[in-house]
Amino acid sequence: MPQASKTRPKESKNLKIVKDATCTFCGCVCDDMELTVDLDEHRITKAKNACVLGRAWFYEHTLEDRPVVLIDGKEATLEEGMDEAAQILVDAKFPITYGLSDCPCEAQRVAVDIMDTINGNIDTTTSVCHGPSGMAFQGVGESTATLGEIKNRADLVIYWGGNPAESHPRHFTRYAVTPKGMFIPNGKKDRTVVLIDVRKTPSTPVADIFVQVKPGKDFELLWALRALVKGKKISEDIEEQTGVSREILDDLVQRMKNCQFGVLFMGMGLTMTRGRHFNSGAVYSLAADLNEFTHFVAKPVRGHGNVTGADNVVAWQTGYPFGVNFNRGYPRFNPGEFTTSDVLARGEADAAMIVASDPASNFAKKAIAHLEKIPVISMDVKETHTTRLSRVRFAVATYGINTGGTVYRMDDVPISLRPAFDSPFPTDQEVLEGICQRVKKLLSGKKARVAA
Amino acid sequence: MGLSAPPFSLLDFIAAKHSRIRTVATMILVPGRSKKQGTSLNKGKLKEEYLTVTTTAEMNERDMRRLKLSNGDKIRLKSDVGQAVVTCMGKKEEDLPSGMIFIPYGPSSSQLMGSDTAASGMPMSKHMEVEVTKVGS
Amino acid sequence: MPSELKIVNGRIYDPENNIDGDVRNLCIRDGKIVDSVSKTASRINAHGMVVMPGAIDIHCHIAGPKVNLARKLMPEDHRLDVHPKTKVTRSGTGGIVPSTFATGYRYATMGYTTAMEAAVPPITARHVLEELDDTPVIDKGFYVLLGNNAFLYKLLKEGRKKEFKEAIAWWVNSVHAYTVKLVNTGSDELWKGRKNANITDVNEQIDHYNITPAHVMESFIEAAHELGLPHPPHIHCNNLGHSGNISTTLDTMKAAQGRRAHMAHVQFHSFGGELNKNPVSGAREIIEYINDNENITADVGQVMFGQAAAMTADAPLAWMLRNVKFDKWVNADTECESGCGIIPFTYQESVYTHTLQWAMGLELFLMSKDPWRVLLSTDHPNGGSFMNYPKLIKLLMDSAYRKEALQHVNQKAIANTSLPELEREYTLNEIAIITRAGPARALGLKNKGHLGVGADADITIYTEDEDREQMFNAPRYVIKDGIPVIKDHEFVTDHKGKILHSKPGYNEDISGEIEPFFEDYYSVKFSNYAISDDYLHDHEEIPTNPKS
Amino acid sequence: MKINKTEITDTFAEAFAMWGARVVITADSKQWARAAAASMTGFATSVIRCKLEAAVECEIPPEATPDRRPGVSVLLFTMSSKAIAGQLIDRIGQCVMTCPTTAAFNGLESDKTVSVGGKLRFFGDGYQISKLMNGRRLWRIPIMEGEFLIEDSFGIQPAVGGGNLIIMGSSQRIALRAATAASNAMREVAGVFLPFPQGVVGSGSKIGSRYKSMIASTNDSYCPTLRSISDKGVLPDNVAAVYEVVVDGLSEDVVKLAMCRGIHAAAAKAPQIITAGNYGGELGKYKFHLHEILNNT
Amino acid sequence: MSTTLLHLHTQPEVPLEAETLSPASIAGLSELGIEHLQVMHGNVRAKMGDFFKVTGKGTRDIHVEGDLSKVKMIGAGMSEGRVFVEGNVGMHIGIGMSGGEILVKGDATDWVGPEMSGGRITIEGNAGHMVGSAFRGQSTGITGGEIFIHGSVKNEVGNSMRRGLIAIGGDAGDFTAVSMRAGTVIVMGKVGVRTGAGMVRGTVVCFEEGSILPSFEYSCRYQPLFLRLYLIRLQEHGFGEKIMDKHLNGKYKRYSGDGVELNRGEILLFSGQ
Repeated sequence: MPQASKTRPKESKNLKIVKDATCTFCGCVCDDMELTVDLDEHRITKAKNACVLGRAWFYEHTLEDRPVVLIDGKEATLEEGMDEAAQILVDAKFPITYGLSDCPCEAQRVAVDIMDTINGNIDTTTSVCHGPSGMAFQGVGESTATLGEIKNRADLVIYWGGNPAESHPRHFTRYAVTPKGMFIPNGKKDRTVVLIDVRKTPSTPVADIFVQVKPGKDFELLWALRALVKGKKISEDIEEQTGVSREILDDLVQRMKNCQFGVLFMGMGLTMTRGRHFNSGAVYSLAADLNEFTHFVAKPVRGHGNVTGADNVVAWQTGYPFGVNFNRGYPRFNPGEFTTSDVLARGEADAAMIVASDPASNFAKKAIAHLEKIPVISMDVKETHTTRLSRVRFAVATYGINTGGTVYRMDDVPISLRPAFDSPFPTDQEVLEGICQRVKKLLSGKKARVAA
Repeated sequence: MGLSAPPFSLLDFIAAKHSRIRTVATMILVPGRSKKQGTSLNKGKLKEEYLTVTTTAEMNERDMRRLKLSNGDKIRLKSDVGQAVVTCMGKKEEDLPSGMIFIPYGPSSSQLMGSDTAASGMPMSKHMEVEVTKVGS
Repeated sequence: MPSELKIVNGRIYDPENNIDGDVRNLCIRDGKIVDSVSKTASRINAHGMVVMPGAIDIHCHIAGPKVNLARKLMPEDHRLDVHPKTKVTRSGTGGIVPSTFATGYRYATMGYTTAMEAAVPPITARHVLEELDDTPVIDKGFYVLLGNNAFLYKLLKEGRKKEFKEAIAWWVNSVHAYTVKLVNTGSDELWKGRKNANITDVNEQIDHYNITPAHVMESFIEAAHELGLPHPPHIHCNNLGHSGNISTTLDTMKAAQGRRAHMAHVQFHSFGGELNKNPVSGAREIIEYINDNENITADVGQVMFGQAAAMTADAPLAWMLRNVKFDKWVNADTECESGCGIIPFTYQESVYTHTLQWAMGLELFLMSKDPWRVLLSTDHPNGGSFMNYPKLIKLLMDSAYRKEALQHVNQKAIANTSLPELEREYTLNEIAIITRAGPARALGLKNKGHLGVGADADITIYTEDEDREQMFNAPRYVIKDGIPVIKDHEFVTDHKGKILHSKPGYNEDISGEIEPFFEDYYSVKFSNYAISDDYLHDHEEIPTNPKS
Repeated sequence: MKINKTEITDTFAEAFAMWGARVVITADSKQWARAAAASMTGFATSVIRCKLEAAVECEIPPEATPDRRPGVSVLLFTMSSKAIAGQLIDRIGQCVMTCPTTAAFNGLESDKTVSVGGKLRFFGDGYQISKLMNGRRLWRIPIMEGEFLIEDSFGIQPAVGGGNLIIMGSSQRIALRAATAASNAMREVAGVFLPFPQGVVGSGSKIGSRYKSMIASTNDSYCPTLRSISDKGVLPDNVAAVYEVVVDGLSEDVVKLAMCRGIHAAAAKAPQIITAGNYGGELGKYKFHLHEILNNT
Repeated sequence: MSTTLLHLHTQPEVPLEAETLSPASIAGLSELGIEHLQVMHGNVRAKMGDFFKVTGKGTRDIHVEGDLSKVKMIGAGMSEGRVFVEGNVGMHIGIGMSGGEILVKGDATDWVGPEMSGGRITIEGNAGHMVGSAFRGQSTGITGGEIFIHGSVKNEVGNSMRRGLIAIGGDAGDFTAVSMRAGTVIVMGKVGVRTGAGMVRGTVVCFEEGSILPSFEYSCRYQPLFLRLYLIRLQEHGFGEKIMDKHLNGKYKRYSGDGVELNRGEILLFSGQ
């Protein structure tokens, strides 16, 4: 990363090496980083083993000169910020919390507690990432595996609708394509890699077989594969429909049925396009069908560092993975009804607490317009469009760089973080705990919100 | 062994439906991640690099010729719900199918995205139909 | 200031101390049972009430990755059984796999104060500890799945018994487990490596390792004995659910060679008959072996009619069930360590096998000669929810109720059991044994399961009721660590239980052996694998009793 | 009592309790609906030998049928509620399903129903499809011409069988003319049918026989040729031929109405006597007194 | 016949969950009693009277007026009676309904009639996604009843439905009758893509040509007699303008599927006389 190295200062003497640190930029959550930390400059100067994205993550998260708290744009103390935030949440009739994918589980647990206490609504970035895969999972289940199992055993690796070379660069090299494993002694030579996408991407060269599907026809292609795997007929115009010839499909089916251990990785090319959860469901179903012939698993390639942790925390505390509403004093789940994009676009929420995410730049216009109308509390390590429109904004320390805690890799494997250097900013967890205590105090005794 | 689907042209298909072609065309916008988007994001979403990355759209060179566009030209993308002006960059024909535009996720792609999630929580973030107009060089 | 409490005039059932319904007082100070308390101690008048130690679930699945997958899998089930918050407790959802908070509270509302999560792949143990920290009121621990561990298999293949033992101890320490768990030993390699195959015999060779499940199980039993783990290897036998699996179960118990071993959910392993034909009950053969062999403890894994969920590290079993009922199915392979399968399931009175299993469980209970060693469980949620325990207790205590229940089930199945002839009724003392004193003894929990001086003040007080289901469904008081958590059937305070774990001693050198294996075959760094003590929060180390 | 010149005997028709069902047959054209109905009601004159009495009740215009196609309503009666299902299954299966373009619908609302489509569906060999519309379950059975549609359940209700008129004339021609007139009038009444060919019986029977194997035999009392031989001879001298018009109906009232209309229609053709058959009131549940009918209907 | 009139006088600020706005809850109550019925305004317990002016005591029939697009669960669990709404309605109208009738003279949004087992819901305007559909995770959607939408709907109409009739006068979105177990969905306008995906049994009828998944197989072009019965019934329920003689007498292309499932379902595409 030449740009970053240009801005890197001359090495000072007060250096620290952190071994086996974890990168939380993407869902790969690689835990083999060797960080060189300049303790005087409060920055990471070297991140051995990191990919291009990881290096940017480590190098760019320095200590910025920002106020810890701004209320209505004016600097305030942490206590004032937490007081104000608690008051906003308690005053609201339909308060929401959103984000949470870039903070550790310890913070996520407090966020759910707050929403349980105030009978609010909690949702994570899962809903606009692999939420549809979560819904598909609820419909058909999933055959899955930890990434180490894929490294050790997978001789057929299929990526569908994803571009790991640019979104998860080490997915190929650390987990699924090139590494040698217990039963894959020669690494990539022992695997067949298939890439299915609407366009050629920087990931394409890694594939032994590239299948280009017409945009928006993934479901049809998956469905045709399912039918063929089950020995059923498919319509003759399949190539016209999907852009993929019958010969390619037959070849793929044979490879899938005959492999020793197959894996289907799915990207957001499936979850974010027409069909959404049904696309994911088709992948899960295809993998399940294939288990009649061999061992086959399917996995979403999840995005943010701890979005999987968010799913897990929200699920164990409420029973549901995302989009959970506590208005009635117990959790309820209904994507589309309680998911953030929807409650904002419909103008339902009357206060929002945004933790470690940026809906004001990622959401649809209508949703952003409503966010601009209501009191927003935000916590982020950097300035974003969301922090800019917030009434109360907290500048927080960066997880994995300044703070510890637990994160879950995309395959649900939990990992503890090793912070590199201290930050003067509070952690998400500390801010959330402060707000939680205040909210509980405001709602103690007779004012306690109970079930209705 | 490298099997590959034959090239096909969305644009040709769409062109048959829309008579006014040349400088205006309806195309499929596919926002996604890119390395540059990922690295610039770490610098800050309000920083110039991120803004540049997320307002640069890739287009098949053949489509660009047809629309009389050259690298660096500004185009307006217009969807049912909004519009955004971005810079266009050419891609080899074999790398990006005709009729498709790729843009890294960011505020521009969000502007074009509808809010309907079809009861899933997920807005249609990829695969949006947009109208492309040249606005300047 | 010490917190003191005195429970007066209750009828006490404390089998460990040979107290069988005597009216006595109990004194509590700072969470422990003591001889006496000061006059200022607060009092509970338990006149006419039944006082027992808090109950202990020796085998359930309540926390961790597979449980959470099952939670995520069944929103439709949660929807029908919400768990509203109160002024002092958190909300959640129930159903067959409740959320963590609901799990803790619901155990407490049935008088349970301790529960052991029975199957945890070590790589996900951190997750389990996080969930257990969010599981209120009860004390809890977990058994770590090592019976299909690739590294341990490698050591056994190489005949390195000493290192094998050290490595087990390293693992138990590294993840803060209570004891080791073996599930369908040897099956993982066939499941993952041989296109979903399964081990069929304890003497079959396991691919790549030249060892057999019998050898693996023997080695674990021996190692655990030498390490002096408070609870012996907790074994889920091979061939679960297959007709004729009693021979496998008997072979497994014999492999213990007189050493302590715990047979999990033994009902599922008591199938007579021939493979691939309808099973018949083999409960008598199994229970007679257990009756005669004091080294064996078992929990029954009773099947209760209604909603259940197969949730198991036995992936081939879940696959078999999936092919019976094509519904949602989860499989989850854990690198080098375990497999997992999940299927929502319903036990129906009308179905032959379901009734047979229900009856087999009851046969095991009713033909057991030593309640200390045949313990109550439903293998929650595999045989049904733990919420069924009061009903199960009524089935054991009330033969008229049992006879009535027999009318509504599959009669062909009943004909293949001896249940109609069994007239036995459990006494309150025996119930106290199979739900309290017995599990405590089997687990090596010296401070639990009884009410003697020094015991943990985990106490339940029931209003006596002829209808035992009603009685055990809603204790009047539940006292955890000396604190009344439930008073007059309602929560009056929230409470965090603690983690119970053991720390067998071992030679640190073993990590030098394990580390290279990790670098080659795991996807996480060795140094990031062991779990720091931060995850233990409130905890208690249960001492080991090493033999060497 | 006399109407015109015809003597109406003061006697009663003795009728029996039966169970009835109504099948609405529709088809692409009237002709095919009629063909199915004719086939289905063939050999259905008397329970004595046919186990079933059935006939077309009426034709239904397209606007009044469930599928807006031409239809025919058929009534079918048996002696027991158990017997009716089998008859419906056999006759719809053999006579309606086999007939091009037809469908069979239940025409009786009743709490008591029998499964008909629910049994015939097995003809579909596993390919049959069930549809439930507004509480009615229909079966679609794939057949060579397309699909045969039949309702799952048919309502059945208690009914009346064996209402009759006996018409005596001074000549066979006069008697038949009167009987035919009666038959035509009676068939206009909804809810009744006349099970015999065109509704007129030329060979009425009595119960029993001198032969053990026969449960019924010729009604010798009314046979003109036996006037002198039979000791029971009841025929007046001026009677040369006798016809019976048998009527079955879904209720006593409709049978009465039909008989009333029949008497008047027959009387208009001036036969000698109109009377009715009975067994002394010992056997049947219902008694239809001719005078009472004429006075009260 | 007397009715109870509820007139919306105050627009809720956040979603109002009003499962008590149902004959099941108001029957036999006085005006005051009805006004005191609990509703949930976001996370705040409120009273019916805070939002509605009530006229008349509780009867089997309810007449509601106002823009109720933020009011959820109207007619919840009703087994008899009638709810007549003059205006738009919010989510989950008729949830868990087993009998009676709901008539909405406006638009509805997502989840019309979830967990329905009987009765009839008629929406004169448009509706949103998930009309007559299962909630996520449920393998069975509605088990009976009729849902008539005179306007258009969006995705997943009749998802996993087990029984019942859903008729759409206008267009339907994607995944119409997805995972259908049985029952009938009739769309008189256009349908989106992937109709009947994963259907086990059941019937989807489309008046306009639509795309067919590769796992469905064409079987014939014929006149399905049973369909006439459905169309006649729908003509009698206000779909007279949409259902013409050609639809009654014309031919339909039959596709059987879904091949990846039991293959006992069908899609019937109208294909002219």
